[in-house]
Amino acid sequence: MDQLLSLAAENLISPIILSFVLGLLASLFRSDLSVPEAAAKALSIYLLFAIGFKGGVSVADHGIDGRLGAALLAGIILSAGLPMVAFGLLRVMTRLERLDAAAVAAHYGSISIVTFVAGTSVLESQGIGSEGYMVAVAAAMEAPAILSALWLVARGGGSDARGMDSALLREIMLNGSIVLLVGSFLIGMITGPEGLAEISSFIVSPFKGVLCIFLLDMGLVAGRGLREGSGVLRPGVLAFGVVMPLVGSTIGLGTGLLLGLSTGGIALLMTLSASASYIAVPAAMRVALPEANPSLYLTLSLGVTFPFNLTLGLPLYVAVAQALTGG
Amino acid sequence: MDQLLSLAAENLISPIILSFVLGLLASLFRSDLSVPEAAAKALSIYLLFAIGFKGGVSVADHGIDGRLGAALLAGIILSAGLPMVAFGLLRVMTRLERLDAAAVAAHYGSISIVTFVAGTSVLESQGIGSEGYMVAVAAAMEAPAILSALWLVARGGGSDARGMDSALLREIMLNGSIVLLVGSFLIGMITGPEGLAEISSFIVSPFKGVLCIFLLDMGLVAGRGLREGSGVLRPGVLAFGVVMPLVGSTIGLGTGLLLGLSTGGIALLMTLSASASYIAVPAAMRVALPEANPSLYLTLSLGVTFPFNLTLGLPLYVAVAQALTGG
Amino acid sequence: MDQLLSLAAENLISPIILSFVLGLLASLFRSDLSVPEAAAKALSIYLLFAIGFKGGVSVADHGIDGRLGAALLAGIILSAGLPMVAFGLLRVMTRLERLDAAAVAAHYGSISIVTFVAGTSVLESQGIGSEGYMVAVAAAMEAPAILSALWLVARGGGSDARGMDSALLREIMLNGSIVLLVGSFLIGMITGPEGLAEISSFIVSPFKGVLCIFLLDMGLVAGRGLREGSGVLRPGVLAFGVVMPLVGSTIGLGTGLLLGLSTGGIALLMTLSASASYIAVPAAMRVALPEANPSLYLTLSLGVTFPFNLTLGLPLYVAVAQALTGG
Amino acid sequence: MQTHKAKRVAIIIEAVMESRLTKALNDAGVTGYTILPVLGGSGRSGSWNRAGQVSRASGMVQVVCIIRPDRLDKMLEAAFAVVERHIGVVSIQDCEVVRAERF
Amino acid sequence: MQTHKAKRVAIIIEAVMESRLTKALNDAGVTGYTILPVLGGSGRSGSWNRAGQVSRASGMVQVVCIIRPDRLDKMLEAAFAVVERHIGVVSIQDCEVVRAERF
Amino acid sequence: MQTHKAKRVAIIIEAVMESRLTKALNDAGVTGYTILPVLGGSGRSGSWNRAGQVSRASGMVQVVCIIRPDRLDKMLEAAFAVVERHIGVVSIQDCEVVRAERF
Ligand SMILES: Nc1ncnc2c1ncn2[C@@H]1O[C@H](COP(=O)(O)O)[C@@H](O)[C@H]1O
Ligand SMILES: Nc1ncnc2c1ncn2[C@@H]1O[C@H](COP(=O)(O)O)[C@@H](O)[C@H]1O
Ligand SMILES: Nc1ncnc2c1ncn2[C@@H]1O[C@H](COP(=O)(O)O)[C@@H](O)[C@H]1O
Ligand code: NA
Ligand code: NA
Ligand code: NA
Repeated sequence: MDQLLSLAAENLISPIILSFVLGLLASLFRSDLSVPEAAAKALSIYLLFAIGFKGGVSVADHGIDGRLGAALLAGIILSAGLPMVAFGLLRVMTRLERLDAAAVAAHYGSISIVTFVAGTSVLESQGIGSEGYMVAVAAAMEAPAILSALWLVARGGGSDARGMDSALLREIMLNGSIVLLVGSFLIGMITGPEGLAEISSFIVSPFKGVLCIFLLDMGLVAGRGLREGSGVLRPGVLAFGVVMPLVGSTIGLGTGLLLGLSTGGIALLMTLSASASYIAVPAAMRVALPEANPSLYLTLSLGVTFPFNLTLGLPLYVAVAQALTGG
Repeated sequence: MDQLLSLAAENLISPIILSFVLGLLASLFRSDLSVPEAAAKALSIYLLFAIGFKGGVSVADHGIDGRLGAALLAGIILSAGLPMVAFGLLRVMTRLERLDAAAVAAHYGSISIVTFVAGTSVLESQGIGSEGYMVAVAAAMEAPAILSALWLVARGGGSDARGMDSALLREIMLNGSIVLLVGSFLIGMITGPEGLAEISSFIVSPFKGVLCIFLLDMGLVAGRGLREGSGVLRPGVLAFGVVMPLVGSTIGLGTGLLLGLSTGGIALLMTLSASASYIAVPAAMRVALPEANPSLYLTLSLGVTFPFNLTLGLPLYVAVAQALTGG
Repeated sequence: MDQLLSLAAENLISPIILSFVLGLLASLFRSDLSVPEAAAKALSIYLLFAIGFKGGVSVADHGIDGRLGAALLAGIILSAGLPMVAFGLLRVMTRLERLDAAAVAAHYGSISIVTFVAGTSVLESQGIGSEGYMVAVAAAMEAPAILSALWLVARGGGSDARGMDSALLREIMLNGSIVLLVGSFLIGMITGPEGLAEISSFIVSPFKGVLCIFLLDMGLVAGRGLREGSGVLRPGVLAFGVVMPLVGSTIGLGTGLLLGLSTGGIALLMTLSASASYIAVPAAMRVALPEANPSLYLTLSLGVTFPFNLTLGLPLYVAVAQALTGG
Repeated sequence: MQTHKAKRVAIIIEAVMESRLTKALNDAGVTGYTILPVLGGSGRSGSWNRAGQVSRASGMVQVVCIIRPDRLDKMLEAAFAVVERHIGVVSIQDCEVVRAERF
Repeated sequence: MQTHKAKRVAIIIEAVMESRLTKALNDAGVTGYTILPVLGGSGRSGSWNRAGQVSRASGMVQVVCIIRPDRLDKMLEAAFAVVERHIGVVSIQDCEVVRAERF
Repeated sequence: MQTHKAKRVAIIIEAVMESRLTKALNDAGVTGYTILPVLGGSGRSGSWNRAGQVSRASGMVQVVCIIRPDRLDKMLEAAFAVVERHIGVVSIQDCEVVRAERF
């Protein structure tokens, strides 16, 4: 417990988290500080490329672990299954209609890659290693949750869902972040440590600093989301935004133990299960479930769960993973 | 004198200044070279974050100097007082009307953070240290000048000033660059040298190179300003753009000696006093004094005083500070 | 031959080329992955600044080679002459009309600076040096080809060419990339190795990584070009896009041997001669020859010749240069 | 200068729907349109602005289409099939064009 | 398709005044509008373009507002109170909309 | 509010031609116009979008010009001399402005 608290404290005073808090406060106090959209998108391309590449190099370095296939499959099952859990919780904890509940549930089955990136950087600063292929697991977890949510809506019998067409399916499977993550993972695997040596002063050394600026922007956006969307956050909904990551990470923990992952791998799988999408899934929901309320799922995922995971969740998941694996 | 000249020469052939000159020439010769707005804004966020953070770390490192409070107060008084001096000079040297003169005066009480950044980089390359909290002084000097200018207009009895309302006051105090500068200063103070170690390959090593590209863009913008606004630069106005930084830096020098700052600190306070705002103040003037001529104050501040300070002013201020402190 | 193959293989599995391939595949499969326009432009400013600066420093370091003047002149003649060769080839190999053939020819006389940058990075990773002033030669080769193409059209007697007016001439000569390349070359020459030391952790260490992201974007753009413009690629036209770089590089090879350039210098001159413009020349063609079909020249230059040079051309040119100079 | 009557239809729609709208327009034989960026706005579904978006995904765009009056109805129907259940606004104006054969 | 008459008001105004204008519109009961970016322009106060700006601060934006004809005057008054002393242009056009109840 | 009749001319044109067009407008005595960004479009010369461009060079912009009706013809002639051989679209609409003396 003491260790957990000091870990949390250490995490909270890192430049990365403080940059996020700065952004959050700036927008809650309605400062006009803002990061241009193009710059934010460029930063996210950098982060995806770097994290994917490093994951691939690590796989090239340590050889493909026999558990890679199992881990990918587990990720897909988690992503497809967590929305059912989330949907159940939402029906119990909130008065959301089926459509809105399903849309929210989709976000919690899928993942937030930035939370994942922040998790790797917490592990790294504590010298805890993890499986390089967790990046591929992250990619695998992006999409299945969307299908589950659409199935939840369809099962409800409403004609509300525009449903899935082949164009949407292609958009989801080939959305930019999946392609970039998987692509750079493969490049890292192919070029290996030599490739990394060539570009490490671009993708390794400045990584944490870039993450600071990116999280500053995330804080600004989350704060704006909270300011404008706070009306939708009735107590039950708000509570869900904190309870669900705890539930999700527990399920992730069990899965990680089953798979026999390393301490770091388990912490990351917990992080992925706990995190909620705020890019790929909202876009898909606008197309497939246009009647669902976007400010509900965006505020919840970005304004509540993301900050929770970043500040309190990450150190918790790492500590629990360490305690249970003795790592 | 010899030392001054060689210092100026050295300053003039640094990549930083030459990049500015390249931008200036490119736009004077009407090349279509341009830095995208989003990229320029991203670069300025980087510079503000880095300079604030490093200032905070330096304070964390050396402990808070007893003079911090006094220096902040002095900064506020300088920012509020310099517009009076500028206004007096303008009434003597030019035929500007009260409204335009007050608007111009506001710019010279406030500061240009890029000039400050360039100043720190000149100090650094000569191995001269300075108080880390000068960054906070810079932030403190951004806004008071605006209030002074509005008071000058109101005193004139015209109904020209829309004046200050609470929305404008909040916008000025919470404008993006103040918030980012103060915020990253605090983050630097909290995380200290350890925090710096984590992100120094992002905010320290590439700093000068980024500054080159940023100043290239500043040169392009200044050149365009000169090309389009040169019509407003009657001889008296032009002379003011060079005389005022000399007057301002002298007042800054006196204040710095009074405060007992280090050689570097004095040079930076001179730089701040000499520099003129071209972001925060113009925006505030458009809201509060819409009838004042924007191309007058922008051309003067950006097209005349900024280049003057960057090329000739900085080495002068450093040399004078060294001569008077024996530093 | 063996050496050539292994060189090609090594080139093909570098992170740089694989990033390009990733972009190409992503857009061929219609992923929505995209690099914001502002970010892509910022990256290209970085690359031009870095490559120009390093070229200038290298000249400052090794002294101006007596061959500089001759090399510049040769570059101008190549740029002016290659369009004649290209035009002749096009009339033989394709059924393009004079106007379209001339417009395409202009692109092949001029150069692609990104291909040049990729060439320098291949040389570097093989430890082959080259003349720093090749950057200046690249700049000199940008524009003359445009004049040749307009002359080809005018000679045809059609009234189709709007022709060259002084505004267009100024735009071509002072276009952003020429100004930035030449300007940073001069800054590098003036500030020399000391200047480089100041900013090398910005322009040297992360260079290859930045190039990866930039080529990812180039791949995306080339792929989109291919997808939308593939209709214009009749077999003859397509063949021209591969034959012309081979012809051009051979002429560049001869010129380089005549000039007595180093192995690396010859490889770069071959690369310049083989490469086709896709920024400066298309813009000029839209103004001067608006009736020529833009999707023809853009698809050919960006979708065919650029990928060819990047993947197969570069290792070939380097190997040939090595073989013939014993380098 | 000789001008001809035409209609100018402006559709403000979520960016995620852009490709579906232009596909529907193409399918209805409308091959001329222009897409303009939108910075922000306000409507029944609240206000938003680009700075508040995590990614472009949830922003909006404006699709402007100049069309011969007699083809208006077919175009509106095609557009509405896409826009109907989404937030967005469709407005129609008279305009004149110079080269009528192009529309 | 059944359409209804409406007015389309376009206001080109300095970006620093954007939030003040939209606040005034909201206060006057106008809650539907769209904000478009502006790259540059020219008028009595000279010409400018985005590339010539140090920051967004001194750029301009266009606020477009579709409104029922009977609410036009009230809206124009609210807008003018803000725009009056600033550089900028207000233009009004007829237009038609499909779902009248929204405006 | 008292308004005056005017014309609103919108010209969609290649970005490389922008400075030539505004120069021609200035030469014809038209000093008021606004330039709007364009993200993409489709026409007889095919479809394009900004993401598919290597550089801004080959993109398009929209030049909007509000003008007194009696000055329309002169303006259109000046514009056409530039636009004629280039891809692009010119449309003209009625509009009303408040301060007529400005146009
Ligand atoms: N009356 C209006 N005038 C102009 N734009 C509008 C209007 N109403 C809605 N919009 C635009 O359409 C978007 C969605 O509107 P709504 O579906 O009403 O939320 C808004 O964010 C605005 O950009
Ligand atoms: N006649 C006009 N047509 C279109 N836009 C205009 C016109 N006059 C002014 N503008 C726009 O309004 C801005 C300010 O105009 P002004 O207040 O006349 O300087 C200009 O920069 C243009 O963007
Ligand atoms: N009917 C139309 N409505 C709106 N914009 C159009 C139309 N036709 C063409 N455009 C625009 O003008 C550009 C060039 O058109 P075109 O010359 O027909 O290829 C297109 O890319 C569109 O942006
Ligand atoms: Na999850
Ligand atoms: Na000052
Ligand atoms: Na060439």
